Amino acid sequence: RQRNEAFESRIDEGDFIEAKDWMPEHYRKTLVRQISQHAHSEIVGMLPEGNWITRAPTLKRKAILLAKVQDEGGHGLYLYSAAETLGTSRDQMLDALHTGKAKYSSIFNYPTLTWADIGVVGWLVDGAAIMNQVPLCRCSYGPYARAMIRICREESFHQRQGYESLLTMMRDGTDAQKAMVQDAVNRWWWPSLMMFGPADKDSPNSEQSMRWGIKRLTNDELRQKFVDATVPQAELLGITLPDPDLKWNAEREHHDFGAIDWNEFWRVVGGNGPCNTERLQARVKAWDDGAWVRDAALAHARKRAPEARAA
Amino acid sequence: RQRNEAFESRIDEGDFIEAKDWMPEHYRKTLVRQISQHAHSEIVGMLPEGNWITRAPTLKRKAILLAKVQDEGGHGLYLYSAAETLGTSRDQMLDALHTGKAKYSSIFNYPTLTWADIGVVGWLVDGAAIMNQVPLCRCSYGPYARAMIRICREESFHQRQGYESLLTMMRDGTDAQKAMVQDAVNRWWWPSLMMFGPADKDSPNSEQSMRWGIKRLTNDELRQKFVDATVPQAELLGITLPDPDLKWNAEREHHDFGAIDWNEFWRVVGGNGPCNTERLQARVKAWDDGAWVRDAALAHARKRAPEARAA
Amino acid sequence: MTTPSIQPGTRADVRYLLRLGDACLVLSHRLSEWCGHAPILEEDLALGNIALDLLGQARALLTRAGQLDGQALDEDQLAFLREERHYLNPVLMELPRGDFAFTQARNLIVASWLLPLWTRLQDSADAEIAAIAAKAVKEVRYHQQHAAEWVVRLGDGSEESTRRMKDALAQLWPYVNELFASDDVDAAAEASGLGPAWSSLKPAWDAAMDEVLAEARLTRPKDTPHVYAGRLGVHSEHMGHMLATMQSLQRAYPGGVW
Amino acid sequence: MTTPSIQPGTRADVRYLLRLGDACLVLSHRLSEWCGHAPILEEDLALGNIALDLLGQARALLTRAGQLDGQALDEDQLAFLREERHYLNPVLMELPRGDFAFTQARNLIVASWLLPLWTRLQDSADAEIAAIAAKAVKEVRYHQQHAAEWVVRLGDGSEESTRRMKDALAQLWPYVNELFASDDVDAAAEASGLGPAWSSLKPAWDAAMDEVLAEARLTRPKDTPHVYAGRLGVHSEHMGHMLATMQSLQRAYPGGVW
Repeated sequence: RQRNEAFESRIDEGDFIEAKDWMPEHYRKTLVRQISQHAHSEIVGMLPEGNWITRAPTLKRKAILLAKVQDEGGHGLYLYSAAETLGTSRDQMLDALHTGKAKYSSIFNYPTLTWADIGVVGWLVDGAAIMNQVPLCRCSYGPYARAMIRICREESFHQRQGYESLLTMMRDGTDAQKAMVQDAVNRWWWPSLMMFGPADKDSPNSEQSMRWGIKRLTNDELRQKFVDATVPQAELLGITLPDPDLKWNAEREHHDFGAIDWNEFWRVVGGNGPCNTERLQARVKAWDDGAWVRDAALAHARKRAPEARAA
Repeated sequence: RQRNEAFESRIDEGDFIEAKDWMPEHYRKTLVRQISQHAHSEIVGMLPEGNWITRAPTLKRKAILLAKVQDEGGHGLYLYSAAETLGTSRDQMLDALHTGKAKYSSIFNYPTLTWADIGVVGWLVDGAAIMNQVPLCRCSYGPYARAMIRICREESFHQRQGYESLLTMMRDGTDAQKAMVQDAVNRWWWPSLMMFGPADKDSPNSEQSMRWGIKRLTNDELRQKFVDATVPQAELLGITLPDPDLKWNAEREHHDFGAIDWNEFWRVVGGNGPCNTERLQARVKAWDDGAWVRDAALAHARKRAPEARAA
Repeated sequence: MTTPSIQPGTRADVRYLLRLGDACLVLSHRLSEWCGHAPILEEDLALGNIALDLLGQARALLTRAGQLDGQALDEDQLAFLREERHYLNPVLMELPRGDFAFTQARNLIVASWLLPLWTRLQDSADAEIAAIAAKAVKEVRYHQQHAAEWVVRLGDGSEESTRRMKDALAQLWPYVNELFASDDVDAAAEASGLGPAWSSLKPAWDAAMDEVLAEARLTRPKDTPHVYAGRLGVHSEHMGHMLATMQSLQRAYPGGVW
Repeated sequence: MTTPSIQPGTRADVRYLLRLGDACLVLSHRLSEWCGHAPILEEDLALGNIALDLLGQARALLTRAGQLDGQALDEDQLAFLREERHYLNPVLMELPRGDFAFTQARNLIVASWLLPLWTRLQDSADAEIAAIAAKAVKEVRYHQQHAAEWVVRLGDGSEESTRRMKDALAQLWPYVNELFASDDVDAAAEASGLGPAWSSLKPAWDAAMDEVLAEARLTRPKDTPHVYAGRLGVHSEHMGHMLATMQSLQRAYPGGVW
């Protein structure tokens, strides 16, 4: 009880909690769930973008995309490390992913169907992710906060690159390219809005997380911020966001927007999006196909260990 | 001895030997080797052409190619059946193929690198095959002779289709298409000439086969016939055969042609052509990957047999 | 800037025919990938034969769609020069060929759908389509029988084949409901007498599938809520890779004569 | 009729640089196929990193080749708009990615060849190439070490990994001798001081390979007589499929700005 009070007061003072510090079990569990889910999202997120590396239209774009997907793998690596400081191993976390116990961001259950999707994922999906993640740079758990600072820096770089690639196509590209960009925006807009999670009234777990500084703004607040930030970018691009109800509300000083299809949201979260099965299978297959490699590395280390000692 | 004399005199009279007839062991063995090698050539030959089905440039050409490759599978089927009449099972023959004991035509160890290769394979490779095979329609073993009649009919159809597709490209196509055809001819010409086997002086086994009517013209005779038939076709196409020594010899009333690279011939026959390993691996993989299917079909038949009996 | 991609118009009848034509074209492509790689030589021939029949059906349908569209687009322009977004086959057809169980299970699902569809199209108000259907219905009847035999053989075969067949059905099932989805394209075809609404094919399909599954001692998987939208031009990630292969020559040799 | 394919000239120096540039480009492509599918996350990163380095080397080399060629062809025209016949990488690079043993064994073979090659190119008479080499040599040294570690680990690991590594080497070996084949392109580069004849790299390569194979307790496969001719533009059947994928956007969207 005393430890708990000390913990709470450190939180209140805005101190970072570190790995060796005492923390309530619920705090630890919530963090492991959130960080590992975030790590899983990074590595599952490599798949829809990786899908286009071999078809990138120029060598420059190929290099940018390859580097981006590699960064995502790197984010996965820091995040698994951050979660490991809380006493759960990477293998345990991966096992939870592979058996369907752990979640990853539902946005990656949508397919990337054209090259323009790559730009739009950078612009909208990374944009929404940053909106969600920037507050976490001030989160109460030190290792997570530090990982997020690095991740957010890289993500905004990705977002700018995605937007720039769309701008190039919309300004200098052919009609077919412009149509491709508009089509990609049409498909990704609503799923991007869903990335902020259910409406506040349907999100009962948020309060405790807010209290602990694991979460700092509500889903609906973040979603509104995202819409407000994105609308002028869309105008600059010259594309139409696929929502007839989207308009500036001078009174609220925010954009109003149409109703989100929460049925779709819950369906995809529940495992029935267009790519849920394929994404999970791709991860499980990579893991299973790689088992002999991991086994061999262990076998080799065991063989060579005595040599090292004898030397 | 008496049976042997009767057999020989039937051969001399031009009678067909049938499956139930007595025949010398050497005759049987030679036939099984030759027919199964021919059957293997048909099914291995599906691979280089099959390589282009998914990339055929028009639906008509796709249909023609698909039907052609299917015909080759059909030829394989008749030929295995013809060989089975001699007491060797298809599984035994396939095992000999998969373990490298049986050969198939070396020509299929060259890759099909462009769409024009498909036309050129039809024109030159099927052309050479027909030249080799037409005499076999009068071969002494009845089941083989009858299979060859049907096969030769289909092969000449394929050859005409191949030639016609080249003619279309050379007459009405773009410069890039014409260059593609010439390039394919450059690569396939010499290997096609090698299809008739080593020079007569290096082909000691032929005599007995000639005697039995399993073979009816020598390698060099067939090769000369092929060259003489092909040169005017090449002229009509407007392509150059890649042999500076190729010219009409008015005295011989045949075309002279340059020296064949017998080192290459023996290297490819010996297993070191560009695709030997891949072709065999593709066949072995199809067979191994299909083992569970064949097992399941047997298991099902066993399960259902009692039902059928009880019914 | 011009693009060499062509784009058919939005007439409902053209879209209705492209949905079916593309379904045949794309499944034919997947089946042709088996060529030379089947578990037994007889199946190299059978799968090639089915691929060839479907290709013939696709050619007839694309040709007819091109005529109705009024831009004088021929079968090859439609087959090779559209952007992915304008191919209208259900997603089911474009899934990678999978193993032999997957291939046969998909063939059963598709042939059990094409059979009542072609049967009804024999009465199409479009005489061309009715004539195409008269030939196709015979072909598809054989496809359905052939696939059914394999589904029974593998479903009630060895332990491994049963497991593979169950996996195949589980993989395929989420893509089935698209085959029976309705919309205005569909409704217009029904109204004009061009062809049946796809939803009306469901009872015949259910009956055919249930019969085969019972014979194979397999349980029908549960229906899933997501409806794929290939018929609206929204495909899976597999489609782009397939088209890159399929279109490669037409794209690389513009103006070519083949 | 025009074709959108471009064709570099036949200058020996351009061909010498394209051989190397295409080698880097094509191997980079094959390595990038691992992205998201590696056995451990660290290898997703490492293979991606190597792919990225090779891509950078390819870009520099293609750019320089385009300058020397004199047709003002840029890296993208050279990378995406040639016909297969005009790609000059050795066939080894284009073989499908295979399993992880195949990938690491090929990486070792290639990096052990690129390392002495880039080392020598630091002294190229072409100052641009010398500058590219100075950067590349550091990258390739890391690639060689990384691959060597895996070849040792897998070669002297479990029974399965040893078998797979032996199979990989047996598969790859017939393609190795092309890396040391000589011709007039090669001789011209040596004579002009542009770069070494490939045959001169053999002793360094042999020494590096033998060291790693000994450490991995693996036997060096026997040399084979056929010499592939990718460097002359004669590829394997894999190349066309790879190019269909790689070129698909540039081919389908002519005039596109990316």
